[in-house]
Amino acid sequence: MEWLVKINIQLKESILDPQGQAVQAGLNALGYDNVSELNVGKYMELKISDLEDKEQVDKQVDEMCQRLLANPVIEDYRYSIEEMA
Amino acid sequence: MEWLVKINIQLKESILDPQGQAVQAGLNALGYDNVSELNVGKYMELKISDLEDKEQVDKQVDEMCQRLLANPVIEDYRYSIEEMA
Amino acid sequence: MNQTNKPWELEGLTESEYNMIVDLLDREPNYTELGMFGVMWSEHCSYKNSKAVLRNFPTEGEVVLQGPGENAGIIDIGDGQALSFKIESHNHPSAIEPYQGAATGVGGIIRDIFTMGARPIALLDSLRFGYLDDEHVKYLFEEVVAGIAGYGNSIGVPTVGGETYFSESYQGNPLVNAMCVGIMDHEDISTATASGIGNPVMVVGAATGRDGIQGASFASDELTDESEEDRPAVQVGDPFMEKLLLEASLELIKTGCLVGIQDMGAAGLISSASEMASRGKTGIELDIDLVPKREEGMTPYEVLLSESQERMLVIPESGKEELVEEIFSKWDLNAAVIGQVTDDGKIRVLDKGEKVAEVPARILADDAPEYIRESIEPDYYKQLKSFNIDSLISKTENSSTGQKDLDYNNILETVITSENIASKSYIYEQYDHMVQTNTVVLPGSDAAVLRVKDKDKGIAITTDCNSRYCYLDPERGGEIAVAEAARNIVCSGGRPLAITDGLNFGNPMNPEIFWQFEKAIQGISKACEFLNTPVTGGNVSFYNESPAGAVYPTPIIGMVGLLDKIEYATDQFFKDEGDLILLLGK
Amino acid sequence: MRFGIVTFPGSNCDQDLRYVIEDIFEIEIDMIWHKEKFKNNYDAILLPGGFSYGDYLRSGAIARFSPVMDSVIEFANNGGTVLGICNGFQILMEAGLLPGAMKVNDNLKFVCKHVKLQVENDRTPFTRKLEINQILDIPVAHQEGNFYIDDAGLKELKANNQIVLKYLDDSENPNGSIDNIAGICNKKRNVFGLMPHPERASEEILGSSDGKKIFESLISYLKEGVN
Ligand SMILES: Nc1ncnc2c1ncn2[C@@H]1O[C@H](COP(=O)(O)OP(=O)(O)O)[C@@H](O)[C@H]1O
Repeated sequence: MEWLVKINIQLKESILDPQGQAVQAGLNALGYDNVSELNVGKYMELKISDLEDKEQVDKQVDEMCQRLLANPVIEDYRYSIEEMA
Repeated sequence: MEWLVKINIQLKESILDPQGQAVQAGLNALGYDNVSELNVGKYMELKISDLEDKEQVDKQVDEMCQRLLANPVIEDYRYSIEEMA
Repeated sequence: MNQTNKPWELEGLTESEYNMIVDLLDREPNYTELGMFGVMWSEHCSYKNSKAVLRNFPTEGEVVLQGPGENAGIIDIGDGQALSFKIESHNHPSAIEPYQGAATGVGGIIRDIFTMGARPIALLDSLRFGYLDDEHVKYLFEEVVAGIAGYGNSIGVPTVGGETYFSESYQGNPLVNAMCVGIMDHEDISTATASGIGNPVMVVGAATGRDGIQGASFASDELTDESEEDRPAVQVGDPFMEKLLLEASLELIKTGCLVGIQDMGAAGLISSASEMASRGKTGIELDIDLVPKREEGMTPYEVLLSESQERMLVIPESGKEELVEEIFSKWDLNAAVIGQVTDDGKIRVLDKGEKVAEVPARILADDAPEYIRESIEPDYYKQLKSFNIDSLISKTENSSTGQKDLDYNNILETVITSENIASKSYIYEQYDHMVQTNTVVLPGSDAAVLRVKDKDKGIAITTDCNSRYCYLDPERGGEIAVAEAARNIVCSGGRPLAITDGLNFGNPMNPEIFWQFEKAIQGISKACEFLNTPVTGGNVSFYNESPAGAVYPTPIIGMVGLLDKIEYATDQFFKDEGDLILLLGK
Repeated sequence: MRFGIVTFPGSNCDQDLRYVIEDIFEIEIDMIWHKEKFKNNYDAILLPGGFSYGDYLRSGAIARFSPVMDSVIEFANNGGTVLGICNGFQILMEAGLLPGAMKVNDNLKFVCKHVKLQVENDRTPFTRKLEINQILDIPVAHQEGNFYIDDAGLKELKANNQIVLKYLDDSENPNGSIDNIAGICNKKRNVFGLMPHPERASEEILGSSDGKKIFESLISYLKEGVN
């Protein structure tokens, strides 16, 4: 079976996000001053094949995030898994 | 009313994604060789205030993406809007 | 595919050029072949509008080991060492997607250097923009600088100098020119020639996608508001891939097993193959099915014209294919045999063994028509010639305010904070200008100076062009550009040796623009002969026009000089209180 | 004496580092390719600066899994001296040999310039020839050099005297690093990482030779075997 995985990686809540601040300032400067609490993170899409069980996929994705895709010292991650056609 | 907006920005289909290639190779090297079609994009979360109508928010978010948040020459974007408590 | 009874127009060719092709082939070209001609006979690849005039350049000299004609020029610098250097523009892509346009411009010029067998040791960027109070110009400026930084820093070649100039003339059409200098021992000098019948032809580096198809003919067109939809898939640079490619290529060149090597830049595979074959007076047969691809269902047209970055065409001696594969696999890079050198002078393209195109290499690479465009002295120039500067002086003498009322402190501040005079540290602090630990005079001075490790000598490099002068008087402006470069080299302790030229002009079909082009080249040639700094190679970028008009004629001079002893390196800064200040000349 | 310089695909400053160690200090070097594990008894292992794997995903994130890192980690755990410069420092953090993590510079841009550093700890193998509060002129060149560690981590660093070099003050801090931290060591002091490039400041002709003192400290430590 094939699975479509979508992962969001963000800096942890308490950590100052220089990119988020810069983008928000940019939007404010363009006149959008009702924008706040903006943060910028990474978005990844990938395909996982050859696994039958959604739980197995979950386990693998979690591992991949822990080991490589996110830096647990400063980042949090969330993901979703969908069966592909 | 306050709205939570989540935006995913990705490189357009036919455009080279060197980062995606490198990350996928990295995962493959770690033993996850059932991973393919990996691409890396941006994820943004932000809050919009002082608008009552979801349609107004949608219009503003689309404008912000077009003007600043995404580079329409090489990027596509998708977003979701939720009412906040 | 668009239906039309003028298929040549889609490939950027005129009807008369199409008829020339039919004549030369003795038949009509098919779709793929027409596409091959479209890019090979574009101005960008064939220099059809400029070749005749460029012949006026002085290209010979004691130090010249390789003049114009190869991927980059080479000069001797003693101790059995040589420098390879060249400047190139990437203007149109930078106007559309400034980060990637600038980045791939840097990538392209670096490849031109290491394909000659030289290790790149320095980059310089020469930039022109409109005024920064325009939001869009500001965006272009920030992204171009970020793109040059992103690529150059990652690949580890220091960007040690350059120029940045702001003028309304560039409002709709920024200029991004990148110069690269590399060093090698004489025995490592490579050529881009296909020779040795039966020798394998290999593609190495990145996989081929649909990037930038028809980018070469795109560059040969003016920018209009429609350009955004017209544009081909934007090329994205991968400096990491290029770093691997650089190391693998230099390693391969050192083994001596290569007969020829050429990077794939504008017009990609078809350009490299036909140029290498034409130089070797041989042919190349290749099968596009064997080219490593990253997209599915690519047509022969797409594979031949793709401008996917970070790829080289490599021709090893027969039997050395495995050596190539070994070296490239160490660096985790593709290396695939796609064909072989033949003796029939033709570029023969197969798709899974079936012939899909066949054109003599010479016709593609050398037989594009040469045009000498009409040239007319512009009215503005005639008017300027009749201008009397004394009329200005009498004005100020008669003015009621008089000179004693002027606030010189204020004037000074206005001058030194104006963008063309102000410090450019905002730019060059984004560039790693120290990597390779050779930079002895850092950006900010008249020229960059690099040491040569384990030798006494040093190298000075600069790019210069005052385009306003070139507009006011193209011949004089061309002379001054060379003279300014020479002064910058000399003030840094070096002796000027040779130049590369990046010529940026408007539409050559406009006789007044072509007049500017001719005059500028006359001026540059005159100065180069006088100063004994031959032209070893360069680049022409035409069609730098927007709906607002053409840019100032901008012939950028990239000059290289030699310091006999690195101790002679001199920067421009005042040092200690009490030091004397001398003014030389009137 | 023999040092190993580990090179990854994309490392840029390996030859610069080799030039200083081999040509200036006349110490033998092995260039260790990232795919090899090493057994030889090196006196020190050095991780140079550059853009391993193009800095894709995060600086050092992919390099940290190269086969050679198993050997580096073992070497460090056995007390061997390890020096990580810039990208090397980032790799050591990703590998868990040093605490903390790097964010993008506050100004979001790459910064290349000379900065002034202050010595905070002169009792490490890498700073033993220096003095507390001594000021060093050493250049930086990075885009992700904004050092971050949480409050608890910062307390620990201070308590254990692991902060080795700081940017002299806020105005010399080129990237926004917490507490102006430029270089730290592990608790045992055998692993040291710094963002500035001492190999770019080891010859007067390049503008400063303050960086040389860091190498001199390391070499004297290895020769004498004393902290
Ligand atoms: N785009 C750039 N990249 C690198 N260095 C630059 C750039 N623009 C300017 N510089 C450096 O800044 C200094 C001043 O530049 P500029 O004022 O444009 O030239 P000049 O002083 O020759 O008229 C020079 O040392 C030059 O090398």
